[in-house]
Amino acid sequence: MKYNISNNGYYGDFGGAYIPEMLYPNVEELRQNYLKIMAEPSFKEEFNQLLKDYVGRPSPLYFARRLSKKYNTKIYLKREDLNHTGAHKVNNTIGQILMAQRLGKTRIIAETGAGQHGVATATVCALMGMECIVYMGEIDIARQAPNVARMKMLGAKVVPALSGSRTLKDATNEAIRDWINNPINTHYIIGSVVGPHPYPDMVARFQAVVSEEIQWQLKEKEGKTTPDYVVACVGGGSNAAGAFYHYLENTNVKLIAVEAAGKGIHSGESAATSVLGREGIIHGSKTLLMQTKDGQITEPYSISAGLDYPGVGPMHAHLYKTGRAEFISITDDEAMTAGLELSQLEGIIPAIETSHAFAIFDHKKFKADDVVVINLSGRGDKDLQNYIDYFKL
Amino acid sequence: MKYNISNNGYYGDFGGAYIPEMLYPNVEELRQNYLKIMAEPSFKEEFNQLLKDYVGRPSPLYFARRLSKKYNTKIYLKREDLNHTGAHKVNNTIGQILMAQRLGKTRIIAETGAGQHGVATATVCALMGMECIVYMGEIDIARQAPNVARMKMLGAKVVPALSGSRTLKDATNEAIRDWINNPINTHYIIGSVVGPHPYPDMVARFQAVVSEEIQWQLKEKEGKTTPDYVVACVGGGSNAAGAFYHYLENTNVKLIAVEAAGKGIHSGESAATSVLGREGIIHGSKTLLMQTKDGQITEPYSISAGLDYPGVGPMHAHLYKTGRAEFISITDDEAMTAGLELSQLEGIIPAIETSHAFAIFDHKKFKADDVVVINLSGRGDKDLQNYIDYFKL
Amino acid sequence: MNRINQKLKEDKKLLSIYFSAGYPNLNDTVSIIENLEKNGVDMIEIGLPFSDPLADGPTIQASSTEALKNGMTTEVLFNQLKDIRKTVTIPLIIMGYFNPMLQYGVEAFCEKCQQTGIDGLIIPDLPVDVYNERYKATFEKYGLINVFLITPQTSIERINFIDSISNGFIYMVSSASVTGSSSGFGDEQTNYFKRIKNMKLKNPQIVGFGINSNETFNQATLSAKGAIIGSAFIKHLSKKGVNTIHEFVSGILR
Amino acid sequence: MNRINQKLKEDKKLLSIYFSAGYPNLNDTVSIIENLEKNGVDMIEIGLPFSDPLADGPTIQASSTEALKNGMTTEVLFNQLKDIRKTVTIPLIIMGYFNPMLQYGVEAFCEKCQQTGIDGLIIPDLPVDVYNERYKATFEKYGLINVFLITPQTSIERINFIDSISNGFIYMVSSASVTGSSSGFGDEQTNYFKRIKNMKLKNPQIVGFGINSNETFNQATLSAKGAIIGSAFIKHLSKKGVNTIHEFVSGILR
Ligand SMILES: Cc1ncc(COP(=O)(O)O)c(C=O)c1O
Ligand SMILES: Cc1ncc(COP(=O)(O)O)c(C=O)c1O
Repeated sequence: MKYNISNNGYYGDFGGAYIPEMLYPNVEELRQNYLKIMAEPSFKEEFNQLLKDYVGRPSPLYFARRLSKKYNTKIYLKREDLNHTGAHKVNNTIGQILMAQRLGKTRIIAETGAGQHGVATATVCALMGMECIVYMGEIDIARQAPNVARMKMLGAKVVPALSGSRTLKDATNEAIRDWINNPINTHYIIGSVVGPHPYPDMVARFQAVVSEEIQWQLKEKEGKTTPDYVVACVGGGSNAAGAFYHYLENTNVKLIAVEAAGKGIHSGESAATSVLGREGIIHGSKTLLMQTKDGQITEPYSISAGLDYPGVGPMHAHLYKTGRAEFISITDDEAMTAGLELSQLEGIIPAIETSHAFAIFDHKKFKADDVVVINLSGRGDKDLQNYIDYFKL
Repeated sequence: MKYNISNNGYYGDFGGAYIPEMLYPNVEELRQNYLKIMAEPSFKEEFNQLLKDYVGRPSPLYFARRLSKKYNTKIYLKREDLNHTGAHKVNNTIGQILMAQRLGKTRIIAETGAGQHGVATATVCALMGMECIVYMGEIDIARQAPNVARMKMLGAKVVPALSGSRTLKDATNEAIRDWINNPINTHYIIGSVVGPHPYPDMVARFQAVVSEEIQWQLKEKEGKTTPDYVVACVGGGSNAAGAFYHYLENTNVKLIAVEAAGKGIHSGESAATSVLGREGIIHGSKTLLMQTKDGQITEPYSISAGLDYPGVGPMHAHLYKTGRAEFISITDDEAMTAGLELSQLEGIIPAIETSHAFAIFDHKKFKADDVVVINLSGRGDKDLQNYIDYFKL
Repeated sequence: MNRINQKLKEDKKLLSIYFSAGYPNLNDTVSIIENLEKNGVDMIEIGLPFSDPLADGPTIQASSTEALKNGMTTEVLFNQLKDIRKTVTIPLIIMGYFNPMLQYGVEAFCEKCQQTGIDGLIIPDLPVDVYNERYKATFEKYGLINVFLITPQTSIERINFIDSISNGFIYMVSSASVTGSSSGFGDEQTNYFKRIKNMKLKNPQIVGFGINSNETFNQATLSAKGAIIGSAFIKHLSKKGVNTIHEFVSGILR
Repeated sequence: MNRINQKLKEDKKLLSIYFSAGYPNLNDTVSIIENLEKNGVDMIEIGLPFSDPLADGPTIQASSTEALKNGMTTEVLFNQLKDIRKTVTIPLIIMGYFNPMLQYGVEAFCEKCQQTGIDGLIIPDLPVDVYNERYKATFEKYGLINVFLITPQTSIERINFIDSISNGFIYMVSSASVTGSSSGFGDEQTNYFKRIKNMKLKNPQIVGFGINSNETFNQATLSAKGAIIGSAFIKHLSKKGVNTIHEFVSGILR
């Protein structure tokens, strides 16, 4: 069994590029060039240099002493929250802005849910002096106000998506429409391992730095490159893809993907795609998605804007279908509680997206000598008001 | 000329421990032990490990390409904004919490202005499972709301200081009062290079990791360990102390300390201590401070809560008096503009405190081949609302 | 012979109209179709509404959303159309996104189209190569013409490839844009129309996107076989209702 | 002989009262002092207000702030007191933070004290060793007694050192706390008072902090020579005004 992408852009049954002809030249240009460009020494050098000096990589692998004690296992946190801009998202936007430059693009568009990808995109656009337009659902603009403010400070234009559920899915639709309208000078920086091939693979490769680092960091700390478990939350799935990447084909490493169950998997207000989804097409990719019997895409719900998406990337659809990864769904309440617990046990306030990954301990028991790496995908600064309101602090 | 501290706790004429007898046992215990404890291998190891795995050190030294181009000189940014909790403050709180543990203390108090030190203290208290009380001026609580929220998430108690100017100075008074009332079990984690000896020296030593890293990072990038200039903003002066530390006695390296001129040095609403201050005693230390003819401490003003302090640490008083460092005062408006410029040129939104350091280019010309290191002391997430309101973004 | 091919042989410029099935009211579908035919429209694209129509501009998006709210589904549409061939003879094409068809089952969907008297499909997000490899046989088995889009950015090789696997007409998107965005054609468009004409493709071209008036219809059909109007017609429906379709069509064909 | 030393020789428990000069009204200073003496108070600490009184609790802080607002300064205080020795004979001590004295000039300040008839100083933030090294000679030149504090946490060695350089009394802080916080003394305090008594220091001890009633005054002076009341007196002034000082003093000495 092969878990990574095939030459023709599929993970098992999932993936491909189901795009309107208007996008074909852009996507095809990218498909033909992305691997070549990523292999260029000058690209690699610039990418690695920026990751080091600008993003602050390597992000630490931190042994969480008090959390480990509480759950009687060995928990390491991969500190993507310490990246510049506060989440894993920037690994990808650094890569894509360099890609866009090499493709001769001058205008950047992006969608964003939690705003982290929007901020990470606005950031690299400022860094490179490029025009930046970020689409963001109207609801997410309200619930992630700090990130909207950051994008404005960075000189980006934030355009509200007013259709549908007015969240990430709709922001993505708007971004795609913009791209259709601006096929020559514009690069679309997708923020997760979703979208038409080659996006899922390209984004996963940029995020793969996460598991690459985990390998040598774990070697330093535990004398081996492989943990027993890697745990990550899944919205589109980019932080999980990055954390899983180098372990995909090594089945000794168990992979746990954590989805948002919202108010309960079967409450009608959920984003638990693996449980509720069926195969279909969303945003140019064949994958699992939540949809009506009729094939209309369902409006998802999660307290976390970044997991409030009705699909998962095709890699994750494949990992789910093959059983390579275990999928666990976590409710809003469980996530919030886990976020507070991490704050007070380890002094790290996680993004609410990330909090979902920390809520698995009631669902999953680990052995005392299991090495469990949790990808701490982002920090919670953007979510403070939500936490405060929730806990009435 | 010697610029660092003397054996008896003075920088030239400045320093000492002008404290009420009630504080004597605490301060004396610390004075007698701090160097010994800091020299213990187990202390060093734990400190360095936490700085690496938890804080995310080394913080990068980043060559700011677009900024350098604009000002036609070579500007490197020391990225303390990438530290866990978002500023240099945590270097010190990590050190002090380990110190407090070794002194057998179980309860931690702190003052905070911008809230960064409060957050950094609340963070290390969560990490070590210690009780934490943070004093913060009522006005600062209002203008740095995100950091108040963070402290609460981290389980700290935030107590408003209601007297005087209701800012950092008064929070410090309240913290000292608490310490007087709780002399046995409590350690006071001061957040800057202020307060009675040995605090200024202890905090400077914990922050010295900044210039220690700059040395080898610059060696990698420029082939030499010394820049031509080191620039840092000064509230109490801890980030400047850290950035200057290893260069203090090397006068080839020019030091620039940037103070807050508020609405103008002579507007009556300012915190430009070097210009407006005279020798005196504040918070247990002989130093420069803004005061009336009669010796009453003046209520300072700056748009940035972290620079809104009527004194500077004794090291800086000495650097000023001896001319070892050049002091430049920057107004609110200049700082805000510089903060926006850094955001849009380099994709880095600085704390408003830090923005002051980036506003010197209208006051100070550098040569094209000068190597100028600016200490990017903190990120601006806490200040977004202030920026947005100011620029009506 | 498929009605589309027959129609394309007629010696005239063809006017094709798109509308979202189920809009403005769920049961307007049939009467809109009949009305359009009555008023001289040559071909109709029946929009099967989709929740996330990412190639569509605001007008068609809004009408799709409204149609879904009204209760439109694939099943409902086929039901509404089940007797359409008793009254309507012009070519009927279903235009919709791929996911609803996939969920219905592609073969079932095609079979149902055939039974209903649908002549062809336009599926913007079903790429040519996927169609070619996986679905061409099925479409052909049920006598359905699949219509592909080309844009000003489409390369010559690709146009030739699309032409080679097409067997009806080519949907020539007037400019790179979502539906409903352009206002009038400039040199760029007319040059593009000419350029394609000069390629002498085996399939005629029908222009879509940005046609909203007699003028743009005439411009578009100078080089092309016909033109498709979508957003402009839906705007007319929204403002003036189903009973004034003659006004709209005569405005175009004036 | 300094009035303080004379007073300490009297065979009685001494009541000393602290108040913030310039509070409640700027010019109340003299009449408060005269009133206190008239009502049998043995010694007075005249508080020189400071903007940042970090060893004081809320009551004294607030009175300091108010006094500063009223216009109190070092200069004003010395002016108010310039004729005080025409009417008042009990020992007068200025209690204040070091910075205002430093700004006035320590020597000038001491000289002015002598001229005014001030007998001693209590400067909580002037540490013993700094005093000893830098200022002792000046204080002595102007015949001023400097009073040092000890607390329950002060080590025996340090108490002995403080005793050795003191030449009046030792200010025994009742518990580790800022002013105005305690309510009554427990075993801890009384043991501490006894412990110090048993050290048989050369300087008598006067207890301060937390004395607010006849009961706490008696408790404090069981082992000590006297006691100082600050916050309780200021609270009384705030509530009942300057004219009822007799009420307060008689309540304590009842
Ligand atoms: C911190 C954080 N974690 C996770 C996610 C989810 O995205 P993905 O599943 O692509 O990692 C987001 C999305 O915004 C995020 O901000
Ligand atoms: C980011 C930042 N920089 C600078 C300062 C000023 O403090 P210091 O002068 O001690 O570095 C603060 C204080 O809160 C701060 O938060």
